[in-house]
Amino acid sequence: MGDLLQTLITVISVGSLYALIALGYTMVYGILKFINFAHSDVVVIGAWTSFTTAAVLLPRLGVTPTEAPWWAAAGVLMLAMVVCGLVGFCVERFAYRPLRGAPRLNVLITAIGVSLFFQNFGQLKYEVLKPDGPGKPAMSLPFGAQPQGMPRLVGSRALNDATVSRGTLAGVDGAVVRLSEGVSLEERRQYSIRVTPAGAPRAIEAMVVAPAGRYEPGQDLRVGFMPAGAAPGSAYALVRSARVPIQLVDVAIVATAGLLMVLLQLLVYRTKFGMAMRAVSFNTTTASLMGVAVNRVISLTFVLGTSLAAAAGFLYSLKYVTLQQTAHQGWVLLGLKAFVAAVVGGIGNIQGAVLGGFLIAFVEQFGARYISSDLRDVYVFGVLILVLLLRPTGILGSTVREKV
Amino acid sequence: MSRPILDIEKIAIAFGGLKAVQDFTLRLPTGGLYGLIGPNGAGKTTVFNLLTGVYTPQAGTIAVDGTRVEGTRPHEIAAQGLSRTFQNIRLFGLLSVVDNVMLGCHVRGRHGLAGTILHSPRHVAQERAMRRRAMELLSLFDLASAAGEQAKNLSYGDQRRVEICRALATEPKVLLLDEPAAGMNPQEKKELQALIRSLRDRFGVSILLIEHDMGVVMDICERITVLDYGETIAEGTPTEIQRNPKVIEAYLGTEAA
Amino acid sequence: EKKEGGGASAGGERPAPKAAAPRGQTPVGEGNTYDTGSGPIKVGHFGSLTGPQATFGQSTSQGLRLAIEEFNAAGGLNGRQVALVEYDTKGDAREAGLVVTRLVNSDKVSAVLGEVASSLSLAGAPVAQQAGVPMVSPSSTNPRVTEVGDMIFRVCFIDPFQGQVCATFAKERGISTVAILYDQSQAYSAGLATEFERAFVKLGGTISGKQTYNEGDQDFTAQLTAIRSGNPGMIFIPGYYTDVANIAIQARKLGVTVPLLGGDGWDSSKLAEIGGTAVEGSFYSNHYTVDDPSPVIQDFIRKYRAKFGQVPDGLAALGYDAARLLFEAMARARSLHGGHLRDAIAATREFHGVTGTISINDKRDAVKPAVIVEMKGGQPRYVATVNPE
Amino acid sequence: MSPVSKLDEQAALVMPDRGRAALNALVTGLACIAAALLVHFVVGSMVGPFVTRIMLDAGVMIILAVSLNIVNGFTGQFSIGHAGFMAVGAYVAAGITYYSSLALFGSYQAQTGLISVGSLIFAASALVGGLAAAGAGWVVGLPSLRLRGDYLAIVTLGFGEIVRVLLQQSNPQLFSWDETRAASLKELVPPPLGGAQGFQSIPTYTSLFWVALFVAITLVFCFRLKRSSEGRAMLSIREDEIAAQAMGVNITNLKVRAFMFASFFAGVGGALYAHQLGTALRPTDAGFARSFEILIAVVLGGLGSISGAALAAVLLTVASALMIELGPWRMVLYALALILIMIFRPGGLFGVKEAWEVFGGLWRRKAVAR
Amino acid sequence: MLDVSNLKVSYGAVQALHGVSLRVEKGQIVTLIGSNGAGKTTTLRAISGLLKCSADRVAFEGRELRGMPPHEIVRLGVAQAPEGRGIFANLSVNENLEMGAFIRNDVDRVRQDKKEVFELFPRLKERLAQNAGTLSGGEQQMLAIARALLTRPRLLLLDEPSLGLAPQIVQTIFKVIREINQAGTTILLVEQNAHMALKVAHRAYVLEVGRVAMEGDAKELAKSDQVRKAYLGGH
Ligand SMILES: Nc1ncnc2c1ncn2[C@@H]1O[C@H](COP(=O)(O)OP(=O)(O)OP(=O)(O)O)[C@@H](O)[C@H]1O
Ligand SMILES: Nc1ncnc2c1ncn2[C@@H]1O[C@H](COP(=O)(O)OP(=O)(O)OP(=O)(O)O)[C@@H](O)[C@H]1O
Ligand SMILES: [Mg+2]
Ligand SMILES: [Mg+2]
Repeated sequence: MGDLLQTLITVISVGSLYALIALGYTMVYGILKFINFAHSDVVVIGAWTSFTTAAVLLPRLGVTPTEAPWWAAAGVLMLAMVVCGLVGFCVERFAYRPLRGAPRLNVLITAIGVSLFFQNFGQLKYEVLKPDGPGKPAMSLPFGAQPQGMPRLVGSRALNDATVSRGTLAGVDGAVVRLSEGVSLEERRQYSIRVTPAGAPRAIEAMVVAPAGRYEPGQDLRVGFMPAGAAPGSAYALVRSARVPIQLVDVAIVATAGLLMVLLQLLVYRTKFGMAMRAVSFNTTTASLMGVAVNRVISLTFVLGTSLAAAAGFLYSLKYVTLQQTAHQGWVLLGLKAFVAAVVGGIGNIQGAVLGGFLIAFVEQFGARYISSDLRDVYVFGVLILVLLLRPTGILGSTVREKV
Repeated sequence: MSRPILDIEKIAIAFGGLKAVQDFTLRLPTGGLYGLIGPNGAGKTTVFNLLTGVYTPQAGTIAVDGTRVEGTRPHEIAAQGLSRTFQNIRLFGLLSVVDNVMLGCHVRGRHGLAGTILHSPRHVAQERAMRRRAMELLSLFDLASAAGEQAKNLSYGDQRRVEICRALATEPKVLLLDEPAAGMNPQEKKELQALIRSLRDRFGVSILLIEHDMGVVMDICERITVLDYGETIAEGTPTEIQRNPKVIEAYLGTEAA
Repeated sequence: EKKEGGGASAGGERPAPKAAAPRGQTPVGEGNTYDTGSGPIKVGHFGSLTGPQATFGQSTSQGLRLAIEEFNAAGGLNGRQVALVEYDTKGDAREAGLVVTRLVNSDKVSAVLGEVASSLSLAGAPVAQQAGVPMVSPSSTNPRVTEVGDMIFRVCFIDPFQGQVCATFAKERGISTVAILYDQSQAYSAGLATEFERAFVKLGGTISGKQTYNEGDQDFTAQLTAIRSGNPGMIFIPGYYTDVANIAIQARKLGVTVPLLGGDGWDSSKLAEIGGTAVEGSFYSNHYTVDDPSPVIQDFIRKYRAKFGQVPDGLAALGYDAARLLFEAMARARSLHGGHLRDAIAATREFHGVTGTISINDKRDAVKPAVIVEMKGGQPRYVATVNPE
Repeated sequence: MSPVSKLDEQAALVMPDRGRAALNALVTGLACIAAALLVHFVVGSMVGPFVTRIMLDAGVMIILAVSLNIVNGFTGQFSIGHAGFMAVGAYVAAGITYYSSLALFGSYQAQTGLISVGSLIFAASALVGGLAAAGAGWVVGLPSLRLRGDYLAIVTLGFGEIVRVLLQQSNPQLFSWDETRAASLKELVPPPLGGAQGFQSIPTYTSLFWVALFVAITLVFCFRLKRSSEGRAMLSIREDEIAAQAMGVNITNLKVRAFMFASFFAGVGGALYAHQLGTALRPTDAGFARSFEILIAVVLGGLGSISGAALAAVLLTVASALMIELGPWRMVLYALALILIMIFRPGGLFGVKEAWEVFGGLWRRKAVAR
Repeated sequence: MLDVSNLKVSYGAVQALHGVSLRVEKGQIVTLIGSNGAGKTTTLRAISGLLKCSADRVAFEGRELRGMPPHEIVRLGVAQAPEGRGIFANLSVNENLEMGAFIRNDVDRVRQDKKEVFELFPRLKERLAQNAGTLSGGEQQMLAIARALLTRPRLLLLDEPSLGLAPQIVQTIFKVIREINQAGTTILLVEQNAHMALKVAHRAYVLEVGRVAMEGDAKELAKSDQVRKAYLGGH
């Protein structure tokens, strides 16, 4: 039961990410009828922009990333969205627009070209910021071939953790602490201790590695490590993690993604711009005869799609912390699965993309958990093929037959 | 009278709630040249689509020269001897004109992979025969000089004629023409009329024709069926049709010639 | 020389320069590289400088560049400088075959260094072998690599050894059940997982569950929840540090507190940087430890940091060692002929590298100890040394 | 009666001499072999191993690109999973030669001599690999009956990825005949093709002769197909499916056939690749990165143009081999070049035409005049 | 109102128009006739800004249209019902009509105009929720004209509005053309059906292979032998 819930939580959070990325594929496909294979690379740019902002820019502004207030995170997200929007605009303007009206396969190849360009351009080295003194590595900007760890802008704690005891440290000896209160540690539960060293703005968390059992006051308790600054007298809280933890990051992801999706939905179905977008997607020439500024609509669609991708990149890096280099298989697979989601939902259809995102996440996670993790990608592509065979244009795709 | 070459008995189809064609019945005798008219959206093209297997009739039967074809696939129907042109020209635009017509011959050929790749005698002979026949047909339509041209580069009127050529290349028993005169000016229409008439004599095909130009229809058709809202509202000779008040009301209008 | 097969291959019937039977012995002096005795000595490197595995190739490249720089600064080989000819494989086996062909046949390098990934080394090795040019792989741990022929060497230990080391360590810690989580798309990971399992079962341990992931997977919740229900005493994760850091974080979030155990793929300063407290208390086997006071190691770390602004990872260290071992052999070799150089490399004993003291055995593999380190306070700390039997 | 004689009557009139036609078939076959021998011995002796290697790569690429052209160029379907078929052929063929070499010769070393038992096994295994791939092509071709355009493309892409994952699941390779004989069923099913570790030590039989021979066969096949009634029917599907059907073209049958032809040659290409010196097969060979490479060659050559696809395959192989020296910049430049070519030469090298149709309409005039 | 002078258009190497000049006065119906491929459609597309062209002048109410993107030309009051109808196949009939009113913000007037359009084409009202792509050819033609009307243009460009329509509808359409003209919309009409076109039009231009061959009062032209022979079927 716990496992089931856990897997469901993952499905929802991963599904939101897939959905966000799938939206970009779907919008571009809807309007220009081609698969924008470079879309996943925009996700990468979004993630790396977020990283650069958070790890390089914030400290220079005097904000410690791990203690950043929520608006700093929002700022990072905004910046990433703006940068990627710009990238999307340029790509459309300089790579795709000259090909308007060319055979679709050509545009597809161009998209592959753009994708290869981003992947490989990102691997060239830019040592823009020199090492900050010995021991500090040079920052590679904007990407780099070396993986990086994303600063944790959102605390890595679960909402449903329970504080089981509070007090002051009676003693610290390396990675062994003495608590002022007695505690019982249950089997197979994770405990961590949050210590606030005097003068520190925020608690530091360390994992308890002591075996389960009853610990009397004054008895030694082993923890993973105790950072400098923790001294006898520091306040602590002993936290027991939930069996099915609901991570703050996941909540942030679902909330942000949900908000963006609702906004997009409103934009497309409730505004004139949305109407223009749909008209352009059906017939560009006629749309222009109706007074629609076609190029502007297409540009804006790209900008929208890429900024959603940026948001996905940002959220993704918050969740998974590791930022792989630009050509890494992880990004490619992420893009591919999101793309599959868009197709399964019915490419060109906005609700379809969201539905597909969750469906793919569901199949992937439950398959990996309850069947076997070996064939994880097979489930995804298997579902793709199955859905297409049953409904050749995806679940919500419109099935218009050509009139003869 | 002998058995009709095309025997359509009460076919029907509905799209969702829309009854596009209902109880459509028509018997086309061998060598006949019949017309099908009716207001826009009456279901004329849909009848052609039902006959050629693009849509499957939800009721009724279709027999070509005694063989039932309803429910079979389009290429099988073509092989049975039913061929058509399209309301919006559907040529193979990037292929040459002669290739377009040779493609019509395809259905009458026999093809084996080994023969094709190894250039077996039968294959070589067949290829030559197809080319020769295609060129003969094109010459008949004064199109021989355009044989090497890509089909999409031809003018509209020429494209229409290539379409007819291609349909004839399948050696059809029945030829279905969907608005062949659309987009032509009166002069061109006159030429087309003569051409259609000659088809029957030269190729022995029977023809069913959809056309909005009453000049053309009344002039060349022996009998005419009128559709409105998917239903047959009249059937008869051109003169009868022209006088039929129902037809005048639904279709011809008062000013019709 | 025994004929064990022949040369109907790339060149077809045209007699290849030296169509040696890969497993046979290439006679001394019959390599196709001729020592001109002057001008720079060309050494080739093929590695994935771009593509999915760019991280590895670039680290290796930096390591061996440092070695070359040092060697040249110290006067080179009797005054002759070493020139590096480096080609990118994009992490693609076909490309690897092509660039090695180019290195040994067109560029006429004296020796080839590379690849990190065993499958790419396996693509390049037959080409080098056929051309009679020695090849030293810095970090391909698949036993098959050096079996390609007598020209192929390596400076790292092999999977069975490392698997054995990890299994023994786990057993000695009193762990009886271990779960394995490995990257099924990586030869390295899959190989090590197999060897560990074999060794651990042989020692009487049980494997409570075997889960896999693919290169590029970022979400391991499903596998970890499955592992959690098996209740193992340790989790063996023979993967690369980027994945491991993620796995550790997710494991901790799921309340999996048992120590994690891994191999040399973990070795990078990024492990602690990314993994943070989640990797605390985990163990891995490695070629060396950063906290080893040995001057060779500390010297290397200092110079590497000064040059590249990074803490060297295991691949950089192996690249460095591979190049240095090669130069040391060059100095001993009668000439730079493929055969002579091969003999010199094969005769390497007790070479003091950053990654341990290396001797080349008759299978052309490096015999060297492994160390076990523990992550403590964000640093790998020395725990034990395991010597090959 | 009728002024236009029907097809059958005409066919009877122009039936060529049987003997001459048989001779034609024989001459074609011999010409292929002669060309291959020429390339092998004459060209092969003039160039070094590096150039030889490029020629082999280019040859394999020609086979892949020209065969993909049958699906994407002729029938206008949209396959981007060609590498999946290639991998099927490669693994099947490699599995056969490798294990049969272990069984027959006790070693995986290739036998010497242009014609030996080993090389005959190799030729046979290449064909079997091709057939296996064709079988896969049949399976993948079936959805093409229901799916249009991009959706089909996505299914083929999914197919490639599935092949990749399944290959990863294969058992570890066995390295001697004794080991193989002693292997338990669990070690043999799924087949011992190396899994993620890759399939190595494949006997190196691929030589200029075999590559040139198969290139010749592929080209002859494709040209004759394109110039035949069947080929025209395929082209008509590309142009307009509905009209094609109405003209009596069995489009379902032809689409599936196109897939099978294409994947057969892809499988053969894979077999040639597998038996090259310095090949270690990996599951990623089935992935879409490789599929895209082939697709790029086809589009660059001009969809439907056989000579275009072949020329583009050669150009791409040579260019990428020459660009090795540029290091990491190479892929950046390649990407830029790709974008620019698509913008400034959208029809590819020759558009839908063949090289000679572009360079002077001589041939075409002759064809029409007949 | 519309003043085109020396308009030249090329498709790649093929020159379709070799210097066409024409004028449309406010309140008039001007028709452009000519055989297939004469360049009628090309002329309209060039005016609407859909094609790159060179010309001495393409002016609407004194404003130069060349170089202006199509959507701005529409906003000036030049609407076109294009050849091939250009309906949005996946939108419903109603949504197609809405698109016609895209540039308008006067919601109430739009509603009123829609009603009027339905009076002209009752068939459209019956098919309101149907996917426009499944309409019959004639229905699509009606939709295209209706949609163009909803732009409330001052100059309406119609490209073969009677193509493929039943005789009765053809009559209706020409009646409608006259009506909207009388209501104040200037019309440039391209037609194959020269009989009808010349009947409703004030002025006419005859296009032959990209050049204006004849021009003048519509009624007069209809009487000329040349036109009768070439375009009216030589009655
Ligand atoms: N696939 C379809 N789905 C839904 N409705 C359809 C479909 N095909 C045709 N219809 C409807 O069926 C009716 C008949 O269409 P059809 O094309 O047969 O008319 P038609 O008589 O050929 O008219 P026209 O003379 O204008 O070409 C129309 O109302 C059309 O909207
Ligand atoms: N997209 C195009 N590419 C190349 N040539 C074209 C294109 N469109 C039209 N043409 C050519 O330009 C010329 C004028 O075409 P246009 O469509 O303007 O004729 P039209 O007078 O409207 O004829 P119709 O009555 O058949 O509609 C023709 O010769 C035609 O072949
Ligand atoms: Mg119709
Ligand atoms: Mg026109």
